[in-house]
Amino acid sequence: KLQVRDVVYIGMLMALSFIISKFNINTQFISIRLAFIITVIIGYSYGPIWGASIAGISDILFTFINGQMYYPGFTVSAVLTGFLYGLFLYKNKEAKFSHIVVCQILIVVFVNTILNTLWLTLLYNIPWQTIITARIIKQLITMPIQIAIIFLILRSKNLKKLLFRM
Amino acid sequence: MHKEIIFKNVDYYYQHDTPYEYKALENVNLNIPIGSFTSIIGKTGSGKSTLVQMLNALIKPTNGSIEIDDFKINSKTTNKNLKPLRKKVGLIFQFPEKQLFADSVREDIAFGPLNFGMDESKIDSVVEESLKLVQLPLSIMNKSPFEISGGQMRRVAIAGVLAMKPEILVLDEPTVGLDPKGQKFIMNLIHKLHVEQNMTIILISHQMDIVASYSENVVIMHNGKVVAFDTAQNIFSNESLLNKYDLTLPSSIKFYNQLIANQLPLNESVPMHVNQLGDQIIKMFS
Amino acid sequence: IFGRYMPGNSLVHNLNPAMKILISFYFIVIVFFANNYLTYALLFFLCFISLYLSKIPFGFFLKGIRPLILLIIITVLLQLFFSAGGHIYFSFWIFKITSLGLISAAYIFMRFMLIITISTLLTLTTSPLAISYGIEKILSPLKKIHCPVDTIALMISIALRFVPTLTDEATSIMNAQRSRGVDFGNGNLIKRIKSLIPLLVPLFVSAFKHADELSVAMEARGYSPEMKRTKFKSYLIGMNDYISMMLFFVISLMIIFFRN
Amino acid sequence: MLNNIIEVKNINFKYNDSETKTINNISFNIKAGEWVSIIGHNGSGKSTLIKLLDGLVQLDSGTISINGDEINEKNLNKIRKNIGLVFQNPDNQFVGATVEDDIAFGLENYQFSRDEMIKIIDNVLDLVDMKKYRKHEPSKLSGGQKQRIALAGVLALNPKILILDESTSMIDPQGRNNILNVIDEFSRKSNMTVISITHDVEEIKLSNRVLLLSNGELVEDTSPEKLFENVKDLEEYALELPFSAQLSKYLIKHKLQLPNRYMNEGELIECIKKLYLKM
Repeated sequence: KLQVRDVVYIGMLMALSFIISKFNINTQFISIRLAFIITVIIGYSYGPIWGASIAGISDILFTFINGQMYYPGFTVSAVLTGFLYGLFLYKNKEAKFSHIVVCQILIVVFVNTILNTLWLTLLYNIPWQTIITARIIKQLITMPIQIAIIFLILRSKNLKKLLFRM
Repeated sequence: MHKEIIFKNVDYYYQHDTPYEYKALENVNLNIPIGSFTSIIGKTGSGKSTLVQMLNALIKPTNGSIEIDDFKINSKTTNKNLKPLRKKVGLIFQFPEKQLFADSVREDIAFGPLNFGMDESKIDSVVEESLKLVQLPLSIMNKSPFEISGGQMRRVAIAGVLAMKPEILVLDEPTVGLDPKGQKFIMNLIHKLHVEQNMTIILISHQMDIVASYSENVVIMHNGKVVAFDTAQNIFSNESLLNKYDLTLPSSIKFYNQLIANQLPLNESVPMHVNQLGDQIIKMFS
Repeated sequence: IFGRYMPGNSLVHNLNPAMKILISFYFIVIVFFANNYLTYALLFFLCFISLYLSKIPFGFFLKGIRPLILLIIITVLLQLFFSAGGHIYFSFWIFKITSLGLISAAYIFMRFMLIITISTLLTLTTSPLAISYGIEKILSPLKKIHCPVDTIALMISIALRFVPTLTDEATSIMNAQRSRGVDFGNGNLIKRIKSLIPLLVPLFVSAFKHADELSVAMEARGYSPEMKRTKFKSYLIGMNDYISMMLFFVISLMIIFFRN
Repeated sequence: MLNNIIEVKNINFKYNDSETKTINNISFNIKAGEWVSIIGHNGSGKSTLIKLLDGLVQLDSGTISINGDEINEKNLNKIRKNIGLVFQNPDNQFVGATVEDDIAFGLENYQFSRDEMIKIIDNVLDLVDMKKYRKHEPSKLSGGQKQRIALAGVLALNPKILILDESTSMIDPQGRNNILNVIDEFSRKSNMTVISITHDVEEIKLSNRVLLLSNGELVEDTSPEKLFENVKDLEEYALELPFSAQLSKYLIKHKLQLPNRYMNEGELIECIKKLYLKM
């Protein structure tokens, strides 16, 4: 079902996710990770299965290549995020605002808040109570920004022409 | 006020202080006169691009300094307050069309001037002026820069730099990948800017015919060092120097040398382009 | 330089990459089973042997983990101040250093060091290419359920092949926009996001242009995603692989046995 | 009598989003072992034409036969094995993460065994003089070197036809000469047909024949010498006159009694010399 072009595109998007993660915005209070844009694009273009697989593989591959500390829990989170973006956004031409919001809320609640907090408590051996408030506040700030970015990408004619060539 | 761009004992190391350290420039001393047309030649990897990027403090010398007017760039130069320098020195990179990003051609050309604090009210006239310089129709202004042809994209990108009204224009292989007509157009444009606006031109090129026809001075770089700096006439008269650094002669001089080898009495200085050679031949017959 | 691979010809370098990745995974999991000094000591023993056999200079290794030091310090401090219990050594405002806090800080420090050491060792001794080969091998049983493993492997190798190219391009686009007056990494949040547009748009455009042309070139070279292909790359599984696997397995059994 | 390795009969092609035909009723034959240059300005249909020859886009009407086989959906694999394509941008055809992986890519597609691959890779790396770069990554090579690897990658399959799509336009002069020499030698030795899209007169001078395209039509089918002599507005076809032609044009304009035909550099020198001795 995949054309040669799709194979190359997905490979190229993986490379892009590696590159743009170098331009993450880190301010004193929050950091915005840009690579989710790639997960959105893959989810939109190729659906939940590809979204989940590529997100998981990228996580493992790039963590090892960068020599960061590898923890399998975060791979699970990445897979789930990729799956959810694919599920909600796959070929979703209208890109309804409500779809994007529901999708992002699910990701924020289940993946970023519940799962990732769980991984952190396991990894750092600290009670979840100590970090949960800070994490929720951080999510509340980044969520609208992420929603805005997804909305912009899926709705701007020019950006869509540039980002989605399939 | 200096009349020259001065490189003083400039060294540059990539990845300084790491196991991958590698020396890209070594003890470069160079005085490029303001108002001149200077070309830099040398093999791939000789340090040409590194050298010109320093003119905009995009990379800073590991040792030594560069002076342009009142600006002094050395290893301690911070990224603050570079805007006046970057406005003064316009850089046109290889394949400049790669820098296009805006929704419309107009917006893209206006991007630089706006960043340098130009008045909104003046923007329209500046954009129009730049488009005229690169001979594109004004109707192109509202098109997306991604919907025009490759040659037009390159011209729009160049217009985007010219719109900043630089006093010094630095070009890294501006004609690569264009057909001969497109190449001639770009070179004539640069020549015109040099002659009519007295713009200082610093050009990196592999094409010896172009270098010989247009430049006043030539710099030869080899393994990160400046190995020769002289007038174009003197550089191209010195065949052994060019051979030493694997550089070819311009066609006009190659042909001239063949005529000399055939004992034809062309006793003047080496011709820098075809018309000069033609004139010499005609003179020989008169 | 992309990634932090350090070329070499040691026993660890020459292990089969798939095996090396699996062993690292396995190691990270067993780290979580350690819960007393003896079990930690066993794991450190394993790490030191691997490090020694890799012939990576210790200084270089330390440089490799330098970026992670801040993370370690924060974690240790968190432990120190927030896991209360036992004897109180020191107290100031809401901070208390307790005996239990000290112990759990020590454990967490060791856990981190272990995971970091093994991840770093994997990175330093395995080229990105070998890592992608390893992942492909690990996934290959999935072929039985019609998962297109070969296609995924090709995607990964295209990704790795283009990371350096796109990195160079990102640098040159940034330089071009800087000379047009962009200040990257300055100003408030909105300004920063905005300053990324002149970088990201050209980067994507260029990446997709590469992709379009590359896909034509690949088709011209006879590629199609569904076809059968032979393989040029090959890594054997040798005696050393079996021995290291056994070593890790035995130590993990000992850990299960000695943990509280 | 040589066989026609390529036969193109009345082909037409139009892109979906375009209003005019990109290829308008073109016919020509190419004999085995010929070196043919295709020239024309941007958008004249050159690149589309070679994509059609390799079956990378499908014809609207007409037929193309490669080595006796008419291109259809079923024999694409066979057709493509006969044709090696080298494109303009060396970065956009490098698939493998190292030099040897890249050359292996094509071989893997045609299911060569690992042992065969090792032998072939050795040979072609020798051919393009890149043996010591075997394990290098593309990002550490110059444009010219990458292009040599691209060439090695297609020569590895021993194609009957080599197509160059402005393959030398983005690399420096030394790199260009290097590549052209390799191709010249290889094509003579193995009677390989070469088709090259180019703006470069030096490259055109290497060919036996020039096809000139304009707006999707084949407007000239001639020799390089005749091209430089007869075609008035070469610049319109994105070409520059060879240096000797530029010079003689200038000399004739200034009333020097030179014959009004194309001469290469040697001929022009002889001519000027004779003229001078007569004086």
